[in-house]
Amino acid sequence: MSDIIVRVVTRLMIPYLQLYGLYIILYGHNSPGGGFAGGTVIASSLILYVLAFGIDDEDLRLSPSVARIIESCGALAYVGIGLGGILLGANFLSNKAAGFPLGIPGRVFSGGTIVLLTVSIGLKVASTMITLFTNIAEKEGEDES
Amino acid sequence: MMRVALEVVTLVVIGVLLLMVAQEMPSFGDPTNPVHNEVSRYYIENTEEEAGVQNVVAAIITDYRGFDTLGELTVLLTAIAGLLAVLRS
Amino acid sequence: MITAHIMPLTILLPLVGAYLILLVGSKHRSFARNFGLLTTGITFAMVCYITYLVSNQGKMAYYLGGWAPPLGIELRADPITAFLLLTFAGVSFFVLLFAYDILPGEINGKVITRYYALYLVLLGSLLGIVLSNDFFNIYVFLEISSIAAAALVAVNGDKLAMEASIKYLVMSTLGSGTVLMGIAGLYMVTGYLSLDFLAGALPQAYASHPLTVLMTLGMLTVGIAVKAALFPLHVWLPDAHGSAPTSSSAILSGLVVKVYIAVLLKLLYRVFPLDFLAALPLQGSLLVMATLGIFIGSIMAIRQRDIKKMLAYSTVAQIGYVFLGIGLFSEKAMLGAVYHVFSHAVMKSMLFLSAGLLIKYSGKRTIADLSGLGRVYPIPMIAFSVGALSMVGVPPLAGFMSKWYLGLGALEANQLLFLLVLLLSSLLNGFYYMPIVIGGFFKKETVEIRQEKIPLGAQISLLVLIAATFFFGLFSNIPISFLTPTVQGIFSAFGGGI
Amino acid sequence: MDNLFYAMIFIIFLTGFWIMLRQSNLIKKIIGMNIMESAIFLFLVAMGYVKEGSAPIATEANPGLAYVNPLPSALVLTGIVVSVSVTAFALGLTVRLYKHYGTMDVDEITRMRSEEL
Amino acid sequence: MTLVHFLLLLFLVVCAFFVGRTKDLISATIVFSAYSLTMALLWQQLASPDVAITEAAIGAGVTTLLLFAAISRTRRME
Repeated sequence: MSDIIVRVVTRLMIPYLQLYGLYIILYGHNSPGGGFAGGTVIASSLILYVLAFGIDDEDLRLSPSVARIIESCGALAYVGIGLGGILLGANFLSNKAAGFPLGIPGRVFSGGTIVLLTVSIGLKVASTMITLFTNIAEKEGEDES
Repeated sequence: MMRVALEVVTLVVIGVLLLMVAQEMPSFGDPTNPVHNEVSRYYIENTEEEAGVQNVVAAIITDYRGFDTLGELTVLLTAIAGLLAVLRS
Repeated sequence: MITAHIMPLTILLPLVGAYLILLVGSKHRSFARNFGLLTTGITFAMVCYITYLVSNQGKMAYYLGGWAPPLGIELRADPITAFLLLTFAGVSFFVLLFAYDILPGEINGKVITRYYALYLVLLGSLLGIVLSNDFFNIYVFLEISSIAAAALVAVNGDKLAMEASIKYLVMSTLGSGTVLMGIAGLYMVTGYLSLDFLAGALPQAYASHPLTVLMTLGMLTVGIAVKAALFPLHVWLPDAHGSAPTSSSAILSGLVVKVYIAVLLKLLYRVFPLDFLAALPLQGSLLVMATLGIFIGSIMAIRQRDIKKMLAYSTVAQIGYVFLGIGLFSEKAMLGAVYHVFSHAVMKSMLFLSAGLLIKYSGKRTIADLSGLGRVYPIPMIAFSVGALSMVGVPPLAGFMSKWYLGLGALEANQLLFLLVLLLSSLLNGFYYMPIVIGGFFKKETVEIRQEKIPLGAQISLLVLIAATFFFGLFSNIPISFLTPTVQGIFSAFGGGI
Repeated sequence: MDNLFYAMIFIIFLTGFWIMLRQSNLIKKIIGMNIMESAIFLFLVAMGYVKEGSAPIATEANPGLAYVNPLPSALVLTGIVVSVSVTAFALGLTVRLYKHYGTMDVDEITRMRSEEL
Repeated sequence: MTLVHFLLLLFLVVCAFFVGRTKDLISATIVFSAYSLTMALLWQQLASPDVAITEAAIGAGVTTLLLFAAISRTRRME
């Protein structure tokens, strides 16, 4: 794991991977992609980083408490946006019926709640995948989160 | 040995039955299949107007059938909670 | 506002509770305990309100996202659904009340918050399965319930429990894979996922693709039978339910197995027309498997020396009764099956909870070592005895009423053989339950018994469950008259049954 | 002849099913589970296909050609995430079991357990 | 059904069989990864790019990583 080539290439690749992941999330409603694929790409860039720079190094990892907060908040944000539909007088998870502005199809911020929901899915999936990987891969899980 | 033979026979029987069923299924790629009914046409025709996005699949997972996606996020959370509970216990 | 949106909010409440418990983190154990109990309590109250609304309105429907059925997902409540919801929310509330002080002694303190989160997710998924009227949505909730249930078995950290858990997970994934294949097949020939639309499009689909429809029916039935532990496919159940922590065993045996039966009920009585089912060998095979399950489950239970294993095998037998009621295809038998889902949920959770207490105080899991505990700990032993008598089918208890209706159903369907099955199996039940009850009160102690005070929450929940067993045995006419119109509706729609 | 597609999907499905049921190694079982589930997903996507159809995205439209059915794709997206969650949880259990028993073979674990009792 | 479909499906069947036969878990995982990528290609051919991207990221990426992680903590041979 101390191969210099691996480290340099990883350092070069990670920004592009993350940019690509963000693109997949933000353009998921207008082109192929979406929260799941984009979140996973971002997660795999971070997993790559951890793999290249030492899996047992605690400082490199996404801290468990941060991961926990992102995971729960992603799901809570999804429910919250859904409840927004109820507060605006329509049904749970309503979009147009609740009066969210749809915008022009093809733009990044179009589709009312769709883009917000996709972002919350992407965040949650990214942190979940990282947590799953680090917990299965690490030697001993003793840290209390 | 008997057991292996029995398994192979069972698998082959199920396989042959499934192949017979496959022969009878609506033919592959035919636009007149029952799957391509008014529901899928509705999604394709009205997504841009009703959900304001161009990708119909994205509109289905987050708008028309958003509740499934909530279930899916819950599955991920359950997997994490279960995994940590198992690994930390 | 609450009234209009009560159904999605009821499913969401436990899920959001679980998210919040996970957000707060595993350091705040007392928060998780109190908040979890509070959430299930409110869920129970909301379910009571749904039942009240259903008893006034007859039926409720809710379109998620405002999209009507063929496009979106629909939630639906009718009297049978409401009755099942009441069972699930009520029993899980009292199990959690029981666990309030017991659980911290049973599992590692580090995982308590996660245990509560998993428990709430499981409850939410059970409510979701019962309420949902969309087949794929049911599948998603099925998967949530199987992961959460497997995690609740393994949470102990005990290696036996972990082995049972992975077996359970593998079997239940096989089951849900088969179910998904069935759902895909149904979608292929009809083009719908909503149950009502499926039912409407099915006759035409059967005319053009009969083999495909038969294959999907077979796959769905087999998949659900694996998950519900119908007789030859029950191998995973005794280990999983026998080695889990007390409150997990209670909810798994009492509720989780039943929810798959709820799916089967939806499938058989809402999607596939009865006259179509009657023409297939499905009825015969369901009845044969149910009967075999009743007898073999009971015989295996007699042979067990470990009390939790014995209760787990008894569940296999009791699932047989429910499948018997479903397979008889008659009005009274159906009532009996639904009523047995309820009464078995109450009885079996009571048995598991009291057995858990007795094991905790005697320190032994074998049946012979429970002798004399009733004199030291009357409440758990009385709860165990009431549950056991109700299982055997002694008259004023809830278990008797469900067997009574099953028997009436057998008469109605002219299947007198099954009356004999019911009588014989009650005798068998007596064989393995009665020695424990008699020994518990009248024999001398064989082990040293710890003198401890039973926590208040555990006492209350056992007393409530005892009271429920008596109440629903004596006043069974209340739920029966609530359920009858719906059941009659199902059968009259197809020319008065078979 | 076109339905050979479905027939081959069923073969993959049965192979996955067989691996999951018969292989005693837990990792193998888990891979088998993934194979089985992705065969089901392929079945779903295949039934929504239209010959020479284009993807259900407005910008990819081919004039004069039909779109494929978008609903199975949406269901499959959900299904894939569900199956990765089950995989992760099962792998966690496997790792713990290996720590306790020193093996990932279910038959061997059952044998060791019955010897202990 | 075109020739491309047929060849990809055939490859999938071969991969699935190989996973069942091999004793080496690492090679089983690699074959599974190839299986997932082929699946992604096939989904692209069936005009479902969303599913293809997700399968490539999740099925071939994360699932394989998880399997490798689990094998690295246990052992390689069956």
